[in-house]
Amino acid sequence: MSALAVRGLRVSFDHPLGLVRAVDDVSFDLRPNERFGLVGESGSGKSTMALAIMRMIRPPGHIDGGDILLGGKNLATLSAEDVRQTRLAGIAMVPQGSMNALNPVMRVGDQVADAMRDHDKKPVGIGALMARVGLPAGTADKYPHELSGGMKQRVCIAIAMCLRPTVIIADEPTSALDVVVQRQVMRTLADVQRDLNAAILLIGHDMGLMAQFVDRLGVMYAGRLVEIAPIAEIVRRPRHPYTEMLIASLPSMDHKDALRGIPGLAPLLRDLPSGCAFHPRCPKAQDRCAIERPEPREVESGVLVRCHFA
Amino acid sequence: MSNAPSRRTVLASAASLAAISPFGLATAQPATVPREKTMILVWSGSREGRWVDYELWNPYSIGSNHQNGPNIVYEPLAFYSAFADKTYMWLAESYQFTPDFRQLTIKTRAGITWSDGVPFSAEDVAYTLNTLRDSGPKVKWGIDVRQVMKEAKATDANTVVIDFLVPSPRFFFFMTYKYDIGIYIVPKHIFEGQDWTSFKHFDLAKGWPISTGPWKVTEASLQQKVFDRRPDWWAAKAGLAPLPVVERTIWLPSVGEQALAQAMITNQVDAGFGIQPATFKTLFNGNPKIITYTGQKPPYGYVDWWPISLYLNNDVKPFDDKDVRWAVSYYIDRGILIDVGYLGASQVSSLPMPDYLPLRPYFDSVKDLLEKYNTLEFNPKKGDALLSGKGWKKDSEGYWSKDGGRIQVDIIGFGAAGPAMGPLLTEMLKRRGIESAFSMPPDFDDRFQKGQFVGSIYGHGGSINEPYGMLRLYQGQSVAVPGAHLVNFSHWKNAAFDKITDEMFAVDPNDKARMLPLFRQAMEIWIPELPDVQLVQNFHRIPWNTTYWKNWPTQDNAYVNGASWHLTYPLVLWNLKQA
Amino acid sequence: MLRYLKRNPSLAVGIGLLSVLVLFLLVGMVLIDPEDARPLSAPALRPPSWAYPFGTDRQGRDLFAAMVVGTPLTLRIGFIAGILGVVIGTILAFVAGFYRGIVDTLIRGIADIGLTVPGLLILIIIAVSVRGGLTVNQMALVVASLAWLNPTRTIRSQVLTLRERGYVEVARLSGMNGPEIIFFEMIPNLLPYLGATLVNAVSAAILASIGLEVLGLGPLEAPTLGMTLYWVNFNAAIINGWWWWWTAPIAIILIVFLGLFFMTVGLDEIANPRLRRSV
Amino acid sequence: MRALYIARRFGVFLLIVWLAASLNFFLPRLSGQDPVRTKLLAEAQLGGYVQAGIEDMVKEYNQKFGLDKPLWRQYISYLGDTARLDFNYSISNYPRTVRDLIAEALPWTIGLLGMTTLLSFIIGTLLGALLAWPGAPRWMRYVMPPLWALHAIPFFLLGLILMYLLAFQWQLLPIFGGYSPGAVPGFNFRFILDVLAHATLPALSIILVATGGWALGMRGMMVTTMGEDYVTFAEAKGLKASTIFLRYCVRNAILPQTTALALALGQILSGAVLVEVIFGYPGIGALLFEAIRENDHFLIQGIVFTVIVALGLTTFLLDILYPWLDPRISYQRT
Repeated sequence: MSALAVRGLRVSFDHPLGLVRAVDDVSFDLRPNERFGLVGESGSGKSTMALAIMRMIRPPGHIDGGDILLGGKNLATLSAEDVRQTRLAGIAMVPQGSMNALNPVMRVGDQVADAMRDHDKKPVGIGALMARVGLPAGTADKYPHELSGGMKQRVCIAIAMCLRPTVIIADEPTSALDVVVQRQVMRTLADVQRDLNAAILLIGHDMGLMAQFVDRLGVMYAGRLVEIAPIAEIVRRPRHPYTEMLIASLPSMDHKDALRGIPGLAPLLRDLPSGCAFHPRCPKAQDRCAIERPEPREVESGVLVRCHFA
Repeated sequence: MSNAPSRRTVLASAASLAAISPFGLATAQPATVPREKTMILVWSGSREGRWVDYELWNPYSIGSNHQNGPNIVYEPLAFYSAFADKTYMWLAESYQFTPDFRQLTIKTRAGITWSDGVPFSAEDVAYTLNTLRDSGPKVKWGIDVRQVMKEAKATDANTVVIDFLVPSPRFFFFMTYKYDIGIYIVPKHIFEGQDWTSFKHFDLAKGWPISTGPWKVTEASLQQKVFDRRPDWWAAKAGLAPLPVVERTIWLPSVGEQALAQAMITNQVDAGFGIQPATFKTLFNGNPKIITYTGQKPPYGYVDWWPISLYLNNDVKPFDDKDVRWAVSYYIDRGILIDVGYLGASQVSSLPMPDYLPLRPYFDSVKDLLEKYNTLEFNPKKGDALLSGKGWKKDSEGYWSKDGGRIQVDIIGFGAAGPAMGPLLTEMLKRRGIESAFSMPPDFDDRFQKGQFVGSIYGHGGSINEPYGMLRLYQGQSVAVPGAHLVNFSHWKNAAFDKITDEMFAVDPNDKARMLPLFRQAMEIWIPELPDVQLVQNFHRIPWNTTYWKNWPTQDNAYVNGASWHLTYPLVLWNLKQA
Repeated sequence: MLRYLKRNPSLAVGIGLLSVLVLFLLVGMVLIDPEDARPLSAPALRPPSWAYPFGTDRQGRDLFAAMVVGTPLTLRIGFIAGILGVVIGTILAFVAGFYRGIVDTLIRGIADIGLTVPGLLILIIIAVSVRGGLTVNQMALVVASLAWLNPTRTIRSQVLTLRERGYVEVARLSGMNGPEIIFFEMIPNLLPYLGATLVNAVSAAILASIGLEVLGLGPLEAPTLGMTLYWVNFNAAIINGWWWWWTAPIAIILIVFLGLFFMTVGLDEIANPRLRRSV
Repeated sequence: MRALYIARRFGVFLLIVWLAASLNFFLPRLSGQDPVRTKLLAEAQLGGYVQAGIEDMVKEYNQKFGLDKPLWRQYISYLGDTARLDFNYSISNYPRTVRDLIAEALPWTIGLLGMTTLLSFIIGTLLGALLAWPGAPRWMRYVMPPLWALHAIPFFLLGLILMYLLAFQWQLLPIFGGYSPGAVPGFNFRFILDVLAHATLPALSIILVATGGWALGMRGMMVTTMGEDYVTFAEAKGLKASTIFLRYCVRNAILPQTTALALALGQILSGAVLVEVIFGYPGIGALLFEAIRENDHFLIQGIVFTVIVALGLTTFLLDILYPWLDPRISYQRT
């Protein structure tokens, strides 16, 4: 059984010029203990999907359909209060490293404590928790602005693990951190995951980081999941032309803007090309691609691709 | 931060609104007096909404104003009612001038005591006058006394002999209480040794301020002054006046006409201050028991001694030209001023003195002059002719001009008369070709006195029962009064007129045979010159409530004028009867 | 434009209200004789009728004419003072915020201290030193003399945040000089904010002028809205039941302030789009 | 560090007080209006009679008040007196002292304006916070537009309208004054009720007008705050709505409001003029208005000094308290 199963998820936003579909018919499974990566250009819908899984899409956005199954519960249809209880306890999130995810006017320890308290847990063991993610003693009494970026991110990890969830969504947890700190934070995350026996959904656009960290990888393009495969398989043999181009640009992967290497512009979500959304940029595109939308196919065991020619 | 008491009060009131209590709490709570024995009045004293001077009962300090209560605390040598043309000898029993008016002997009444039990005597009178002379400009009335008085001596307990520097036939009348003028006799045993400029004479525990009169101050705070009747008042015992029926009178500071109207309609207040004519209809509708001097009919009041003029600064060209002044006068339709400015509730005034009974003979003596030079005439043609005659021509925009300059009358005003008439005057002048604007500068008094104005709406505090006071207002120079101060707001100068006025200074005002010709001579100069433009009488339009009190001084029963702020108000207080 | 207004109802309401007012003034100017706004041009104290749609006041002004003549005067005071205030404030704010250092300290200090002095004191001192009656333009200058303090402060802080933005740094590195950066980079970015500040300043200036006038310190003969209220108050019109005398000026003042207010709210939304999200 | 910070802040406070006090020394003297003459003539105006020797009296009292001395000497003695918190006599109320007059007026102003400012701050901030909150009750949407409309109205106009309706038409409340004619001040229920009744009309018009402003400001800050990452993360933490609302949104959005409140409280004294004059309320604003009209130098100086100190003190307190409210502001940095 999967730790998390997403089935046919659709998220769209109301816009004065029409409906914008940010996540379109996305399905995938997260196995227990697994590290699953999700890559895509910015605007490809990966962060929206993370929010959708947490049921945190705010108006004017909304989930249009699909199921989010977590340990027998469907988050897509659960009552608001039940969803709240499930957050952190069942599925936790490590926010983007570039975000100021911590309330600047509260001591960080309090920000762990209130999470526990609101889940009817006594706020104990915070010091141990901090130590567990490699923070020095006394950190809990500090304010966010007194911590470095890496330390703040560790605090976020500590918060994410404090209720021992089965799934952790990490949305670009190391963006805005320098490379050395990045490594350390990722190591901490890996340790925590092992510790908790949790599954991790790692979202990002840094293929290099993904290659080192995840077991399986999903590739998103224009709100759709275009390929899912074990990481070794993808690196060795990408099936989707888009994935292929991503891998091809790997030599410059240490660069933040690695994905800029792909010719053409990412499409506007509110004005998607017909058929396969990638066809205007695709070197292999044919007439069919502009008309017919490819459905996901399992071309090999464990490898799903959305392409007519894979 | 600023100082100890304020910090304390700040903290107190920050705690709750209810803590607003630092007012008059130190004083004992006055005993209750039923409403029907209490007379409550509102007076628009020096500050809106507050008795800033509540602890100042020394009437000579320049911060003191007799209008705010001292007028019923200190008794005079005599009262004078202009309406009844009657003098009431009071602390003084009689007085006698020497024929040359260089000495005055006053007999004071025996058997009068101050409220602290010390007998009143001639010493108090002499002390008051001598201290005034010595203090001079430091205190009120000091210069008036210093200019003419050499020495006051108490020759025995009931006799004061006053020696003058110059003949002073009006000195006793000057000391007599009427309107706002009179000498307050203060207790020597309290005031002696005190600095009159800052001594307050206030300490309720000691019974201060002490008084010979029927009123004792029992409470004084920012919000109210409470006076209680003293049953052992000497004048009641002596049969000079009845013991007042009013047992308590509460004086409240005004917070505006609208509040007064509301309070009178709801019977919270028995007497008001002078208000605008327009408000009376609302008052009568709201409370039919409210009356005025003229009942419920216009002008809702009586003529004050303060006729209002349009002053033209004679130092400013072209107003040094009497023809220009007359032209301005001819351009003013006084009917409109009364109908629109006062809603019909006023009267014109042909000379700068009120048409009081004792003054009528003087008016009569210049009747022909006023017919020839009608100071009230509205006649634009005559005005045009005068200006044309002096070479003024109307320019393309219809304004009178000469050598490229127009006639410009910028008028300043204040109080009630300014706004009531100012805009109308400028409008009338503009329509006749004279540039004009109206303003009410905050520093009106300063400008007016320094002569920094062109036109000004102001009154004349001059004559009541004989014309010298009025003439004095126009004197440009005086030899008769040593170191005389000059009022001369219009800056008009005429040596012959000055001489006549000086001559009149030494004449006994009761000597009509000499007074009338002198007045006639002065007016023969003054009227054709017209130093300022005559407009209207000043009215005191005071609402009185007959719900609790009657026998107010109305026109059928005009025992005195009814202003609570005048020195004669004690007469009203002992005449009031329960309704 | 119309489409945009649909999304920004506050701006639409604001513009709508002010348009109604302008329309009233334009129609009024056709219908009235401006002379009727002067005293003695009509019988005094008439309630509204066909001849005098807003009634007349105690001095015989036709209140309809007085409103048509007086409203633009009040607006003129507000606009002159408001514009002067914002222009001076903007210049000082940019000089202070951009060059920093001693200039900034000086300007900021002056503005801070200026704000501690009771405005009324300064306004009265100026009013006192103007000999003769105050004219409407002088009144505007009196109000303007204090109207620059607040804009200076608020715009300065905006300039300071703007300074830290990347594009200003880029512009500086690309060799633009100070005034160029201010004119080509900063002012365009601040325009919506300056717009909102201006509208705010205008309504503050109108408020200040009406306040002074109600206290009797305005141009006594001009039929401005504030002076009309002064006469209302002076004549105790409220308790005397002359309701028409004060309803018209109060209604117009309400329209002016509400219109300006909704315009600032609308402009704020342009300047700060996040606000648009709720309500 | 903290002590040094406080000392520096206090130094700035003193500097501002000195500069502003100097400004207020020279400003009233610029107009050239002679307060002594004004005072004496105002009396003549009331009494109708110009006393003999007014000019002599003017000279006498100008000498007494030191107004005949050269300006710089007046300034020096002014600074000395002010440092000792001695504000001299009030010229137009001689022999009353400026200090007494201020002490009498202050409680009224602080009572009325302090309470209404705090009340409207609390109500407005609460309304504004709720209004930005998606989970707020629906009726809120109907409360706000009228409040905003009221916010745009000059409060003295609202005062006039309320006065007409509540006091004149329906006679529910007294029009003017601090308490009823003849009421004896005292610490008793009837008197307190009377004071409250008299304060209701001005208070109501201030609260009705000011609340909208606070609500508007708070709503803006809430919207900005709710877009912050830490609020999103707080939601992801599965916090209760109430926790997010209070500890993450209101707690942060209220910071700029607090600054504004401190400034508003500091400006109460100078802002009181119009309210108090219109409603005949015996506070410091009415006192200042009279002082300015009569150009009573000493009284103006005393009141303005009090105002400046109040303002400076609130700013100073704010500077001291702010790091505590917002830990990002450290004592060292500013």
